Amino acid sequence: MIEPVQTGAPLDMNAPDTVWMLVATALVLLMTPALGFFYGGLVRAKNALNTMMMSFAALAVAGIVWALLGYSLAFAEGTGFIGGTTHALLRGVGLETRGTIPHLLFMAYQGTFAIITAALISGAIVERKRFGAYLIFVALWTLAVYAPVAHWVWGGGWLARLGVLDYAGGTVVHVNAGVAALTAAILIRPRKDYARQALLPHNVPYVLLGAALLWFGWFGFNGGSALGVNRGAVLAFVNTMLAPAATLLVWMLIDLARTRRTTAVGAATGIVVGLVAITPAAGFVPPMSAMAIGALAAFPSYFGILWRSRTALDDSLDVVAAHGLGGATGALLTGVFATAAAGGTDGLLAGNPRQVLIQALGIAAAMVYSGVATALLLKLIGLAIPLRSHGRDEAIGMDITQHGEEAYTHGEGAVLLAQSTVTPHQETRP
Amino acid sequence: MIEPVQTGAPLDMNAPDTVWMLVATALVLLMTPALGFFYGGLVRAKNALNTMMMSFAALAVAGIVWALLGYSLAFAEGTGFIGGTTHALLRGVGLETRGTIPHLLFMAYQGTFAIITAALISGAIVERKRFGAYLIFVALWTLAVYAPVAHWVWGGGWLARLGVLDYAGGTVVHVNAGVAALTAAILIRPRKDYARQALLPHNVPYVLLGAALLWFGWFGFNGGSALGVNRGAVLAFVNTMLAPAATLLVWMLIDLARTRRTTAVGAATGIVVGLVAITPAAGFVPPMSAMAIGALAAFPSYFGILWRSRTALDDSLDVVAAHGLGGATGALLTGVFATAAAGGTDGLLAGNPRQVLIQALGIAAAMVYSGVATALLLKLIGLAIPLRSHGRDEAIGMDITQHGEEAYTHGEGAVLLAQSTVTPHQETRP
Amino acid sequence: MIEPVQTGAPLDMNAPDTVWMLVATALVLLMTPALGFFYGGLVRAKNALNTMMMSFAALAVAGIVWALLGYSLAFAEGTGFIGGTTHALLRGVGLETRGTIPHLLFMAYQGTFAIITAALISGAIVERKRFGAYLIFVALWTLAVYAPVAHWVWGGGWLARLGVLDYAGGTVVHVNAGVAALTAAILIRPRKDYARQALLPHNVPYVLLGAALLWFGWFGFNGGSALGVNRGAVLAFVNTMLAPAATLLVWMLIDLARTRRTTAVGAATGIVVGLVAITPAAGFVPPMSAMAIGALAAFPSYFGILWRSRTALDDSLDVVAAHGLGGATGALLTGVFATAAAGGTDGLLAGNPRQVLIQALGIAAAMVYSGVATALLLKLIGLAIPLRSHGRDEAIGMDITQHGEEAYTHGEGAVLLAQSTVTPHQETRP
Amino acid sequence: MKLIVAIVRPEQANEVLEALFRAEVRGLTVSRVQGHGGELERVETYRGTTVKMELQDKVRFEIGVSNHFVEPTVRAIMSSARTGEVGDGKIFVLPVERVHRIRTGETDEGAVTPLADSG
Amino acid sequence: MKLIVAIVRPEQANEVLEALFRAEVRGLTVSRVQGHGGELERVETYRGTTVKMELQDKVRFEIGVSNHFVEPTVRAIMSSARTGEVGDGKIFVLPVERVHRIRTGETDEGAVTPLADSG
Amino acid sequence: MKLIVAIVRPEQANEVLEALFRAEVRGLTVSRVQGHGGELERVETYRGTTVKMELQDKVRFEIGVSNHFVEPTVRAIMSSARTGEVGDGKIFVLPVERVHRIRTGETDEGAVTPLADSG
Ligand SMILES: Nc1ncnc2c1ncn2[C@@H]1O[C@H](COP(=O)(O)OP(=O)(O)O)[C@@H](O)[C@H]1O
Ligand SMILES: Nc1ncnc2c1ncn2[C@@H]1O[C@H](COP(=O)(O)OP(=O)(O)O)[C@@H](O)[C@H]1O
Ligand SMILES: Nc1ncnc2c1ncn2[C@@H]1O[C@H](COP(=O)(O)OP(=O)(O)O)[C@@H](O)[C@H]1O
Repeated sequence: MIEPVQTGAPLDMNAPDTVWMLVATALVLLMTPALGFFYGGLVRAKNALNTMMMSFAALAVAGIVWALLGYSLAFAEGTGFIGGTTHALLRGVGLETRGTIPHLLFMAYQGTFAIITAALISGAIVERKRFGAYLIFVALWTLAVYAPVAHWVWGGGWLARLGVLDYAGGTVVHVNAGVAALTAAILIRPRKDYARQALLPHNVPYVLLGAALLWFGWFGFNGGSALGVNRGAVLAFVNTMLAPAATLLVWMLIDLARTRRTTAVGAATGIVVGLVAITPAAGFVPPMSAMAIGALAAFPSYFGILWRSRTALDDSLDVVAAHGLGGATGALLTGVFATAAAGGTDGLLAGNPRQVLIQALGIAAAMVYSGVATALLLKLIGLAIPLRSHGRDEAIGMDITQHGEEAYTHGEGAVLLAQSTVTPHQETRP
Repeated sequence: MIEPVQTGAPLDMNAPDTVWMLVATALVLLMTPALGFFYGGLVRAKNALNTMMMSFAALAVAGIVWALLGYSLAFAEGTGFIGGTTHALLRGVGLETRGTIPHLLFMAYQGTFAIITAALISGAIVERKRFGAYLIFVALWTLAVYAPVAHWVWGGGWLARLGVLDYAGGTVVHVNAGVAALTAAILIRPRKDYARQALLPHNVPYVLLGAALLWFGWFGFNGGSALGVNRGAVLAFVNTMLAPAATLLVWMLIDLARTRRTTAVGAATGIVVGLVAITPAAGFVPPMSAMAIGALAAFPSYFGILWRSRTALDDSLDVVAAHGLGGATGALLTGVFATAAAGGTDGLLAGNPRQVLIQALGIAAAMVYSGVATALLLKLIGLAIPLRSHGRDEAIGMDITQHGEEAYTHGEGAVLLAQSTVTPHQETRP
Repeated sequence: MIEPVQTGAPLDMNAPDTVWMLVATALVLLMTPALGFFYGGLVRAKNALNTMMMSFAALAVAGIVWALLGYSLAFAEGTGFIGGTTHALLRGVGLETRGTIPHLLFMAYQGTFAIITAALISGAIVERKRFGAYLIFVALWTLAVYAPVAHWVWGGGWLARLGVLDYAGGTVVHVNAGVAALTAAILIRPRKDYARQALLPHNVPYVLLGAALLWFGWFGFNGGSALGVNRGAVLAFVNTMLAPAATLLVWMLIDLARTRRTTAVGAATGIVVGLVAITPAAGFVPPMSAMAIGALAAFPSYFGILWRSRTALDDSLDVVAAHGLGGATGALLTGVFATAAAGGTDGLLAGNPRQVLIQALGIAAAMVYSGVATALLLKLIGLAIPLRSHGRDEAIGMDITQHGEEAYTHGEGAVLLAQSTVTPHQETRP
Repeated sequence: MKLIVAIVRPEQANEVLEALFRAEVRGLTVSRVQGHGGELERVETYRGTTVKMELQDKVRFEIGVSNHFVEPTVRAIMSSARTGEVGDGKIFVLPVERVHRIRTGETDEGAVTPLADSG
Repeated sequence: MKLIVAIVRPEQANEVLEALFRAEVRGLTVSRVQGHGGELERVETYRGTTVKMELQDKVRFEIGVSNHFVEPTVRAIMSSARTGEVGDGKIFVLPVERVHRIRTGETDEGAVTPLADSG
Repeated sequence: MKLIVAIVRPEQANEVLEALFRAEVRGLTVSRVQGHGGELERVETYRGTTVKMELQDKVRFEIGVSNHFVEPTVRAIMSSARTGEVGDGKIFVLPVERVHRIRTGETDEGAVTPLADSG
């Protein structure tokens, strides 16, 4: 533990920046299990584990794929479209600094983004997607879709050069995941019971727990995107507190106006939408604008969800409305509210309407690429193995059929198997 | 993400202090959802969401109200009684420093205190208070009660000048919320079933989860009250680890002595009481004294709860005994154990008995003001709209009647409505 | 709150190091409740609270015992075998620095390790151990087993001098707890129903929640073991992200290969095993080696669990296989993969096979001492009071018999007692 | 021998229990069920999904009694479970052919009479 | 008076409910149960423990009806609960001696006939 | 045709299940219930609230059998559910008028006899 070798080692890194990025990385990593609870509470009990496992598995699959190759594709020198393979297998990614923090930490921090982006998509295809196909999808999608889009905006790619503003991933993460979710929901088709039966959340407290931990982790997501403890970090952090508060307030008011009741599932959704919307703008707008963005962003997502659930599109947990629409709204409003003084480029309100167009271009580019590439990937995987379960298995539930487990068991009727070699209790004198 | 504008910006703020305060702010923000779980587990299943929503809604209502006006009333230049409106709408609250950290971050950190203080009160009125009336109450109470009391002690107001010691809010947060809870419990009257039926916790693991996350967050609450990473922060932090450990130990021992069994609800309560009690003293007393304070504080709250539940006072989740009594005990013991060496003023044991009187005065002032002002606010709101539900609704449960949701649903007997425009499954070929 | 005394106080401590260690300490503290959920979800509902309470109580018992004496026995000047009593009752443990951080913080950080190590053992004896006997055991074990072993490796004791590498506690924490668990499981004997009935997890989402929070906290456990923000901290941190990801991936693949299904309980277990295995190596190996260690460590623990459950050894929650085997595997692989360049001593692959032997010696020493001392302690306590419950109580469940509570109650059939002095509702006009 | 099955409101369950104890009914089994009757349906909303909840929480009592105990048992339930509002529930009296007490092997009357000593 | 007890698949429960409403059955009680029949057993694994799950989730309907309502009720359940695969469940028709409506004290036929006004 | 309703201890439920399978009973339905009998009451404490818990967890079996199967079924339950301590539970045998197998429409005996092929 007390290791003179290390403590004595030359500290080229900036120490406070590094502390903050360590904390931010841990916070963002926590967001993926948090998402598992957010999503897991929204499905039926018989699919709770499967839904949570989609997030937990992303930690393994996207995490490893990122370290081995994805990071390099996103952040190594390359073309305007994709990075190179210089950093594959973490070559050249060590404790020397990138910016003011160790390169390795930068890689890890970016990895947590790749993980959660892949996990976000799962909300569109829960309660029916086969788990094996999902794992393969996550691996390929991280490399073929996430890494390039991240490169475009944050790796010095063509959107960065165009001047697209995306502080912490409105476009790279949320629009990208939202469009992939839309594509997957269409290709994988609705659940057998969709629009015939009421498919209700089995545990709303889990949804609230997930939302709370997402908010907590999001301080690292937005605040850490400053890559150090600087003015941008503080601004992004505080905006990440204020914007979702505003969205939550407006969401509750719309709920009240429409049904005379505020819902808890709505509150959890409102928090997430607010977090999504402020993500692209976090370090570019002053706090009062952040509240405005939060408040405005409630509307498209709220009514998007209402509208979607009347269509045949079984985007089961409304990834499109919450992340796709929320991210796009945030990205556009970044072009409206950003100011050079706050740390961005001047936007519409500061007299630069062009920025809104640039933002729209960024969104459109991510949409087209993510939609097409996701569809191709799914078709490809679908050639090799079936993407979704049989109707029969869907009725039984994915936990039993995909994982051989139940989230909540009692033990009645469970008979031990293959335990013939076990000596029962009375003989076990040590 | 990689923003030369920011990273290159002049860093007038102290970087390590700022990192610590970013972390502390995120930690304190997490406490409010944690409180939602602590409280939510203690109520019946039919009121679980409503109880959690009281905490989650405070994040929106108190959070926004604080940014718009409350912060200014508490911390802008003003009189000894209340601050001014200089900082209303966050005017003049930017990235320039206040102390050693950005002013904006200071505002946010203080905001998390305002939020949880309001949420604490909800424990006294669960399972019956109408949600709309609660939202209005939170908004007004934050402005009219929390902000002035915070100003008295931390904003340079009259109690600060008198020399009242309140490191992280024993008086401002806990006594204040405890007395408001008492007032609200009396005015809103007991639940219909109170003292007739056993009203039992529906999910004790949630109570433990809430207590654990509260403890975790409280490191930011007390440790962050040093407003930087300094000797006070470290001392407060370590005391926040030791004092609740001592309270928990003593609480389990009293439990054992009284009923021969240690209870889990008791353990969770003991942790919170210990955290409350060390709050005013955290950065003013040495660690051995912190353990003593923790140990001593178990007694009034333990027996306070026992006594309360034999009265007609339906302070449903014992906010008065845990926070009111716990906070007052801690505030008085601060006057006993504080030492100038540790960072405070010398207290009784260091030869300055006067400090105990000053502490008592602080407590009394907060009690009187909070009691009277809370009563007035509730009467006022009561004139406009009813404060509590009908007995009928209470029997059905607040989740269904106030939110139109249930915490745990199965789906049997749930028939889809207003879905006539939906195309069912078989037609949905993409 | 705004305390000139403190903020002005001389800052001999290194500020960024101190911030990181504050954060790390809070993170490690959170791991013990997280363990409570991990374990609590794995038992039957009738034992959920008892199992969680075993973790929560360790926060009180081990925490207080550590501050009063254990810290001194582990870290004060002493012999090669045990430290002295110089720091008993925290004498001389103040805000002056130890290394670059305040001594008090170092004590607190180490305390969080003592707490969780004791709590880990509980997994072997759940659903039958009497709670009073458990509390006494935790107190004695922390002093008589944990403190000396910690001293050997981290307190400058004989294993440290031999050159044993244990970055964050593979041997001190995990092998130690694993062997103690083995001993306790043998002496306390299997559950009455063990190997006759299927004893299934009652709430797998809690298991996942626990695993997620353990992972989150483990960043402090491993990253904080650098005792400051330095190259070791960053390396340990990133390895703590990559290694468990690799273990999780391999675990899912073994699951798939064996049963054609990935299990959620398995995923949670795999995460923990990966965290355990990287613990001794965290700051000593490069990231690609960390992934290798994570991947390799899946095998012994996976098949260890399979094998154990066919024996008469009722190590109920597989502490031996997950922590004992996982820790030993990690400690040995540290001897294989460590490099001086990364911060350790060169290991086998860097041409120093001797290090593997040194590691094995460290493991063996901890095993022998922990096994013998734990057995003696249990025998001793067993002389005074019974260690386990009657079969009858076991059937009813430990929550009711040991704590007089149930985790999940409805209220039907619960009749209020001893409430004769309560005035019922209609009379309660305030 | 009869088996009395009663469906009542959860809020009244404890009162029914006490009324039964007062009526000297000592053995009974209770379960949580959901019922549909004349009660107003509830509307709930989960995001875009609005549902009509056809079922209300109820508690089901199942009580084996000897013939002369039927009347007092039914009366105890009727009086303690009634609120007068729609949804109070139903009582069914079913014929029983045989009853066994598992512990002792006693049958019929003996099986449902509380054993003074052991109880 | 009869008491109809039907065990059906949870996936079919809502269809059964709707079929009963269409058949003018207005009062019924539902509970979640687990059943064993001819269905294939499931194997589940929890760490080293592999178990055969003998019980499947089912939903139990309990419906008190007057005699001439037995046929339509049984028919409604039969048609809505059937999938044709093993595990569809059973219907039991039990004799009932008396029925009481708790709210009004009505007995027998009156107790199970919906009250037009109050319902 | 009879319907056998048995209330047993949860700890014995799996043994009862196995005993029934050994006795060739193949169809049954199980639910989690709570019961009150002669058992000692438990006292629980939640903060200041001390309560007497009148109900113990039990498991309820519901088994439709043809007449000649009643005896073996009752015997299987009696022997596997008995511990000899208060609280072992009760068995009720109820007359059944009709049984239907939903899948095939078979009635009575046919409905409760396992179908060799499909099972
Ligand atoms: N025919 C029936 N069979 C079984 N249960 C019934 C029947 N009618 C009513 N119930 C049960 O009784 C409850 C109350 O019935 P309802 O008709 O609403 O009350 P009321 O008798 O006051 O009109 C229902 O929710 C249901 O559980
Ligand atoms: N004899 C019986 N007594 C009580 N319940 C039964 C009986 N037979 C079947 N059931 C219930 O019906 C369900 C389906 O029965 P099963 O025999 O699998 O279906 P099928 O009638 O299609 O052959 C079982 O899970 C169980 O709940
Ligand atoms: N008359 C009854 N009607 C319905 N259930 C009963 C009756 N008597 C007992 N039970 C059920 O049987 C369980 C055990 O009964 P109890 O009288 O304690 O046992 P014992 O038969 O050993 O004296 C009770 O908890 C209850 O669920």
